[in-house]
Amino acid sequence: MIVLLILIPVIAGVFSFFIKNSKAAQGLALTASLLTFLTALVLVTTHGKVQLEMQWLPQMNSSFNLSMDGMAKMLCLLNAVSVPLILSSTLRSHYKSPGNFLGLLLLTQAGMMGVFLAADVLLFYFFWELALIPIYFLCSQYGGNKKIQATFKFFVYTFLGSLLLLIGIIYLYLKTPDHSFALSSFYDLKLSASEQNLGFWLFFIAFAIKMPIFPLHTWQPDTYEQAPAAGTMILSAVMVKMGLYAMIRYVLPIFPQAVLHFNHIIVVFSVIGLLYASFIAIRQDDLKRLIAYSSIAHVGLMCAAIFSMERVGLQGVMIQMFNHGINVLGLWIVASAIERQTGTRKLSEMGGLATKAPVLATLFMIMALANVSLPLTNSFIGEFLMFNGIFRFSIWAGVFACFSIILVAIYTLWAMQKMFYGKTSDFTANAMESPRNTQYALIVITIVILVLGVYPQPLLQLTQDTVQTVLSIK
Amino acid sequence: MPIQYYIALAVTLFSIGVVGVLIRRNAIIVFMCIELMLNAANLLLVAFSKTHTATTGLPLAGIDGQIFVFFIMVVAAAEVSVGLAIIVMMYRNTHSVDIDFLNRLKN
Amino acid sequence: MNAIILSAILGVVMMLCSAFVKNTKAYKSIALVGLIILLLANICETYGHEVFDIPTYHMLEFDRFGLYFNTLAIICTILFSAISQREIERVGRYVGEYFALIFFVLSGIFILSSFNNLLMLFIGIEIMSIPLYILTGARKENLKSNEASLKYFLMGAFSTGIMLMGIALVYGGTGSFDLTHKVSAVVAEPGINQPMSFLDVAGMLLILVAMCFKVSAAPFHFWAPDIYDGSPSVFASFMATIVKAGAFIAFIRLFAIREDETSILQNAIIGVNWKMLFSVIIVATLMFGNITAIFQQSVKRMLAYSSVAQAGFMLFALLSLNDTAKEGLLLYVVAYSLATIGLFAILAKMKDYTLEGYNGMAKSHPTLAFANVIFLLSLSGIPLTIGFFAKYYMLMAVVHMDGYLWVAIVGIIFAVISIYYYFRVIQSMYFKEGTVVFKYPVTKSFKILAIVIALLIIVLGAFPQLILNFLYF
Amino acid sequence: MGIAAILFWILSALTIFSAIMILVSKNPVHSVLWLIATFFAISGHYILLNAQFLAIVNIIVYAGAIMVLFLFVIMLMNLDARTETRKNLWMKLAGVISGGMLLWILISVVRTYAEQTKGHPDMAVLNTGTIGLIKPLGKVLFTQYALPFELCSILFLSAMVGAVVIGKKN
Amino acid sequence: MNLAYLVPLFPLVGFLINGLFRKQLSKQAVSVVGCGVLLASFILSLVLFFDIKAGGAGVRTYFDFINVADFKIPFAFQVDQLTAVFLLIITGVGSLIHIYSSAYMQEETPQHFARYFAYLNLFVFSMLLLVMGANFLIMFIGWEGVGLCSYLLIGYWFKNDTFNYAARKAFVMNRIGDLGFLIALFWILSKTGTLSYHELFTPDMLAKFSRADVTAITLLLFVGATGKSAQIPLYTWLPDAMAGPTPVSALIHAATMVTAGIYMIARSHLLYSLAPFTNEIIAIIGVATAVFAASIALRQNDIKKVLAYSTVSQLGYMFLGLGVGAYGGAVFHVMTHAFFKALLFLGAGSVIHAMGGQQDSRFMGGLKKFMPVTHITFLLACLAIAGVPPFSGFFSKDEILAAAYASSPVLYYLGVLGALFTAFYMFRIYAMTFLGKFRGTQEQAHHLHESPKAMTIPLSILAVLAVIAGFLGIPAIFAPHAHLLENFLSPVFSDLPAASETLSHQTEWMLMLVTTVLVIATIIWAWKKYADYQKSEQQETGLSKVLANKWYVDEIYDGLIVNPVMKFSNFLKNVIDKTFIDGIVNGVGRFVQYSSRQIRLVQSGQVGGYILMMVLSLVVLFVIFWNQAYILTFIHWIFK
Repeated sequence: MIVLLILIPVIAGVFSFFIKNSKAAQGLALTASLLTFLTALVLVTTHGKVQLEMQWLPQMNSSFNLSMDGMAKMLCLLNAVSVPLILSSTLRSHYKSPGNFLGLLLLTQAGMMGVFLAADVLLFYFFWELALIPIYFLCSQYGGNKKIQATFKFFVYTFLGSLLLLIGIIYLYLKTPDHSFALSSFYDLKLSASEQNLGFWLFFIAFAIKMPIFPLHTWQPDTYEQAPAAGTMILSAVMVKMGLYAMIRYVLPIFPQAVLHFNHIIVVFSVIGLLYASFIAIRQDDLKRLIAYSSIAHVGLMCAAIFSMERVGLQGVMIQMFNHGINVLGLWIVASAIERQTGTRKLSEMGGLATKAPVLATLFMIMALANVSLPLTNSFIGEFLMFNGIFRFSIWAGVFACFSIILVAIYTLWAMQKMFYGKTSDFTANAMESPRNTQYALIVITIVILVLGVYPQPLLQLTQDTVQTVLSIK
Repeated sequence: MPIQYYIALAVTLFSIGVVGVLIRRNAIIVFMCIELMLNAANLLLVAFSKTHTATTGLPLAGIDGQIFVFFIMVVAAAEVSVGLAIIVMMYRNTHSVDIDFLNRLKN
Repeated sequence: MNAIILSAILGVVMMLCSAFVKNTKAYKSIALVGLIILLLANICETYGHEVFDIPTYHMLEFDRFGLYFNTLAIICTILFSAISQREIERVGRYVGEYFALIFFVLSGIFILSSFNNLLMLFIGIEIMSIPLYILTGARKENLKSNEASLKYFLMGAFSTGIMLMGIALVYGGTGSFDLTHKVSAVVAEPGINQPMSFLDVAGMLLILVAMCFKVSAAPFHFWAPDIYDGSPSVFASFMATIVKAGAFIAFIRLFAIREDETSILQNAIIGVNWKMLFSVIIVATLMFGNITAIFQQSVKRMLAYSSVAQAGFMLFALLSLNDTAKEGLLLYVVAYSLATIGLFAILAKMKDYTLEGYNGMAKSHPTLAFANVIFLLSLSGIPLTIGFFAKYYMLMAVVHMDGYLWVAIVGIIFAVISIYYYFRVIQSMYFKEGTVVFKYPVTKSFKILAIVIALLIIVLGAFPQLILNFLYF
Repeated sequence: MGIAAILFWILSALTIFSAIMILVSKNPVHSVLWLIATFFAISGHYILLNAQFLAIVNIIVYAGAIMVLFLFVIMLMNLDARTETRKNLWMKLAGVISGGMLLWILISVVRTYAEQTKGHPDMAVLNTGTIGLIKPLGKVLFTQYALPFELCSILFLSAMVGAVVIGKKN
Repeated sequence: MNLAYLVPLFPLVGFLINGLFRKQLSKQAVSVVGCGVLLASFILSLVLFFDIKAGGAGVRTYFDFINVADFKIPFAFQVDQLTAVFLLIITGVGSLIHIYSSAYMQEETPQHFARYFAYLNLFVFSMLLLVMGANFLIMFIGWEGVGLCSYLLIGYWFKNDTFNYAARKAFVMNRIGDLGFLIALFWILSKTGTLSYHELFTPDMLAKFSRADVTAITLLLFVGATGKSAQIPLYTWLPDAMAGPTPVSALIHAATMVTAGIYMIARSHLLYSLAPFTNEIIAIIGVATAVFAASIALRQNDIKKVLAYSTVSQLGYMFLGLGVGAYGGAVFHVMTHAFFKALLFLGAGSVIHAMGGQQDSRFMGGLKKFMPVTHITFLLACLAIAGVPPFSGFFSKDEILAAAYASSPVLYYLGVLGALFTAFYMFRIYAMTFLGKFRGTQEQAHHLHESPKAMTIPLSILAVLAVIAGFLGIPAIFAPHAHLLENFLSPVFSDLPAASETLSHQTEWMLMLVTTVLVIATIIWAWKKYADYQKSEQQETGLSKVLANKWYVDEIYDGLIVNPVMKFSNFLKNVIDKTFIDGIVNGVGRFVQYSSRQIRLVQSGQVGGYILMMVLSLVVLFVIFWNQAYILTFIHWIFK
């Protein structure tokens, strides 16, 4: 059952390459993604760990080992939810050779599924890279004017990270007593302080680039700006979570001492990044870049909370991973809908859309509020817990991190005001209400935002076991 | 004769060969200097073969060195045939054997 | 032994064919059949069935590793000749001779994969090199081809000189050409950690330089780009892949057998080992190969530099010299050869070798573009291609040694840089508009072969065990 | 200093002198002749070392066959001092300096080696021994070294094929 | 008590109905729903009030909001006396304002009309959460919720960018306060692990705080309060918030939301009782705001601006009360203020309605005869706010001032000064609006009319309340059953230490007398001065200009905070991010390309050159090999 999560998108993706007809390709992709979603739903609701172990590379002691604990369940669900939403929201957009486009999208999904599910480090690395390739092609083929350079920067950046990760993995693999890639034997490693420090940085940089954390972030705004709508969505809604996921799954349990040794500096950097990105977002005129920096800020917060090593903070990160994915997905859907309607991404050229597209305005308002993590939206719980964790870790870090809530309000509302309020401009004068499919996707997101904002307990409970495991190893 | 002298002589010849390769432009002479390098190696091998006979005291101890020299000569002959053929082919096309003009392929 | 002699015989057969068979189309079929026979003979030998039983006096030692390497080399050659047969025919009139020379080269490679004596190393290298000088110059009216041939010859001969000097010095230091049976002339008392004599050290250094030249390791790589660029694409492909692999096997073999002496060199005056030297060479090779490749506009020349860069990775095996390294080298040979053969095969069909020539290939020839992508991904070491496992083994071999992690890190930095030029081709093919002009017709069977190689890369990328298992069973 | 030693020094001086003359001669034909002279001097060394067979082979094969081939090619191309181009001074200087550095390095190897073996230096025995004669050499060559000997035939075959491919007019 | 959850639920339902079906519902339906849910809430609140009066206070837990191992925050309501009072104010005044709005907003299209009511209902819901929450987190939910609704309603007319700007300013300013609030919550959590009042406000838990903790927490909470309740230094949003529809100003920016800070401090009075330093700060800030805002109001002409500054000023009094420990007095003032300020705003709204949107009192005048009901009720409210006995403001303000006097006479004197200012500006604006001759355009004069019933009835009700509400807190010197409200609230505040010194009756009489006399004198002066106001083109100078420009506080803030932040952001965006960090990243790429161009020159094509390189490399390799011990040390040093 668990392997279906990977298999369905792979098969559908490969098939989709051979379909020329746009409608048929969309139908196939949508069906496949819904099937994946159903599978994910069934798996998420089953109790306890779901596992699968198959032989793969016996000589290397690496097996095709998938396992699903709380965190994996949650992220798989996110992944499985995102793709149908993305598909349905971009249903009307016209791409040349849609079969390829959708195929790449589905392959990306499969790769990310694998990342979340892998319980074998080599397998994890495999999927980690595999998720990268289709998204690279997707973004370089269908993006904006500077797509090739921007995407390539992204690719090189992450590839550098993943190769460092590879060295780290090999390094640890050779330290395991039985030379095994099983996650459990990595957990059982007894490493000396210097080994931990080395391994820690090798792993950390790889994940930090993916997340991305402050000085390593510059690929992100460019890529988000240039990538096609669906690419951006999948990148920021799910792929960014890969870094966070891996940080929790690998860095914290494997290098506990190194984490305790370095977490001060990392928290400081994350908080700097959080404020830094927020400040930059204030002056962004490009809607996509604004969302990108906002996303960097949120991720910085999550990273800080991870490295606070506080139970509460980690729990916050857990649900925030899901929530941020959902919210940012919503923001991107709106952004792309607006871009399609008005042909511009510049905030200074928009205005007055609330009269033209009241439904979109209302829905975006809710997304925006979730972005500023207003209580009773989903991200409030996460941020509250995370701030709390950071605060327990260090009062000053907590205080500075909290400053972001002011900044996020400034830029989010600024964007809201510039887009929807005021008078219409030349660009927005002929704008219309967003199409139905976009609205449906947004409504689903809105419902998730509100429901989880009021009753986050299911998600919290789902991920409790992971937090328990991660912290108990310390 | 102490072997050092022979080694010194051989490496000197070898270096002269190398210098020749470096400072001459005529492909044939460059090739000749390479032959000189080979001969330096030959001389050294023979000298060593005699040393080994002396140190080990066995009657046939150093003979492999001399056999090797023989093989070097054989191979050198084959190499020369091919090399000269190539040089001639080049000359036929460009009417020059100047290696400094070989710069169509670069960067 | 089977393979060496049989390939020599096959070479003669091809020679005779060119004299007696008038139909040039038949040559390639004969060659393919010959190669398959060669393969079978080699496999027979691997499992203990020797056809030719000749006393070698320990000059050749056939071990599993060497024989298996032969098998892989033959398989690669089969793929090579299958996919590039038409281009070989187009090089010049002497098709039979070309195949004969290829067989002779193979026989040299087989000697190199089993030598145990410096004499055999020398002869093997020469047997391998001399036919290549000719193949390089096969396009006789082409000035570039001539130039490449002469350059290659002069430099090759020079490196032979250096190697011979090295062998002479080693002989002076050890008193023997045998790699395994050493009678030291310098230090009378035999001991476990017997230090090398200085003559030996200097000699090994010179041999190292000559071998570096053969595998195109920096700073002795300068010939490679020019020669690959100047020679006919098919032969460049052969030289850059199978021949280079053969040189590598010789290199590894030489130092693996002498490892005990070279690695624990506890001399009073020279207190450190060879690894340092290897590291320097590796870093230099990676640097020259990768950084120079970035600027190339011609894909062919880029591939030449890439072959230098890949040699840098293969040298990791030399640095570590453990079992992982050997397995890795096999994988690397396969990965690198498959990908490069494929790339060169498609390149050879094209009119314009520059990057612009590739523009828009995804539109006009999606299958070939897809195959190219797989080849390039494999070269850059992306998972699910065999190239990943090749790099992975190499890195693992180096990480396994204490104190050389930095080499691995330098290696991956250059691997990232290599992405730049490999992906430029992908970008040309997929993201840029243009029309691809082929000089020679692209047949269906050619496409199928390209796809087969690409799929092979993927399958092996998922299950590298398919290769390695044969090393042990 | 015995007669052998005196001969050694004279031959060495001759070898090096004629080797240098190869480089400095402007006329390629002169270079060839100086090279032949060098080979003769080296053959003298061989005789001094009691490697008579090699001495003869050296003269026959190298000085006789190979060098004649060279001479032949040079004459075929009609190369003489007038057609001979010279590298510029800097390149020459660079060549000499790097060659000198190589020499220096290799000599330093010799010196270290000499230090290492101080007290009991290895001697190349002059004028004695029978290993250089045809009989023992032949025996070894056709027993122990039969395999490489045979393999050399491959080399020759390929050289032959090569010469044909390259040399034949289209 | 069992029905407590229904109180906020009704407005929520109203919000959902009005919000989701805004296209389908007619205006009547919308106003029925909007007002109906509020009335229902009000009735329930009344029921609750009596329930509590009978001793039914308690906590109801509904579900686990956040439950993570050792970290539990339930979704729970706590209803006690304090809550009950606020419930009544919110739902009561809220209902009246809803009714008023249904007439006031008639000119809007149905869709926007529904949007208005949805926002308003949402606001009431949030406010109810704020006061009913059984822990700080629920309070925070409401706290942010009301901020949001305030934002939405200020920017209700979203086509006007100035209004949007004001809305955003309000939200951001509130957020600054929320930051303090939030940090305080984290502080509390990290010390005690709970946010529930009934767990937190126990001696055991409170003992976990050190003195520094308490001071920090209380100060931070107070920062939150300054944001929400518009105190120095975060008050500037409130005057700008007048951009919203006038009923909104009445409900949110006068009667309810802005008193959230007072509620919060009153709720956590036990903490504050442990932090005397904070109390001093609160008192000082309170009185400073009271005087400062009042001084600005002296020279404002916009009728709503005057009322806004007046609100700020009155809130300052409440904080003064809190600071000096008169929690009952503060709550009392909240209540009376809610009545009279809502009345004032609604009256102003009525005037503006009649004037067709004109808010500048310089262009009004003489409206007395056109709008009798509005006039009367406005006058009553003015008397109430000015503190003329026996109107409600008198009693509540007096109670605070008396407590201030007991604490420190300086606070008292300043308080009285503020009261005099209040009297002056209120009657100035009253006089300018209702007395004298009409100074508007001809067209406006034609349209002048009394407002419809739906507006005047709430006015009347509020006027009655403004007049009589004071008797709920009548001091002991007047009546036997004094301090009704405080007695009712006493269970909440009973755990406070008794006031150290109480004023003697004599002093109290004297203080009252002095204040009353001064206030009446001021009123007469203002009446005289502005009864026959004429427009003059004369530029204002000196202090009066400074006052008219609000002490230039907005400009100072812009110069000191907003612009530097924007500049800093630009700097980060352009210099640090684009040039520096991205520059480094791209620079690495460019460097590689550059070195590629250079290194490839080595590949000269000359065989001689290649061989030269080989020989040199050979030499270098030898040298390296011979000296590698040093090199290795160097490399290890680099990679260590």
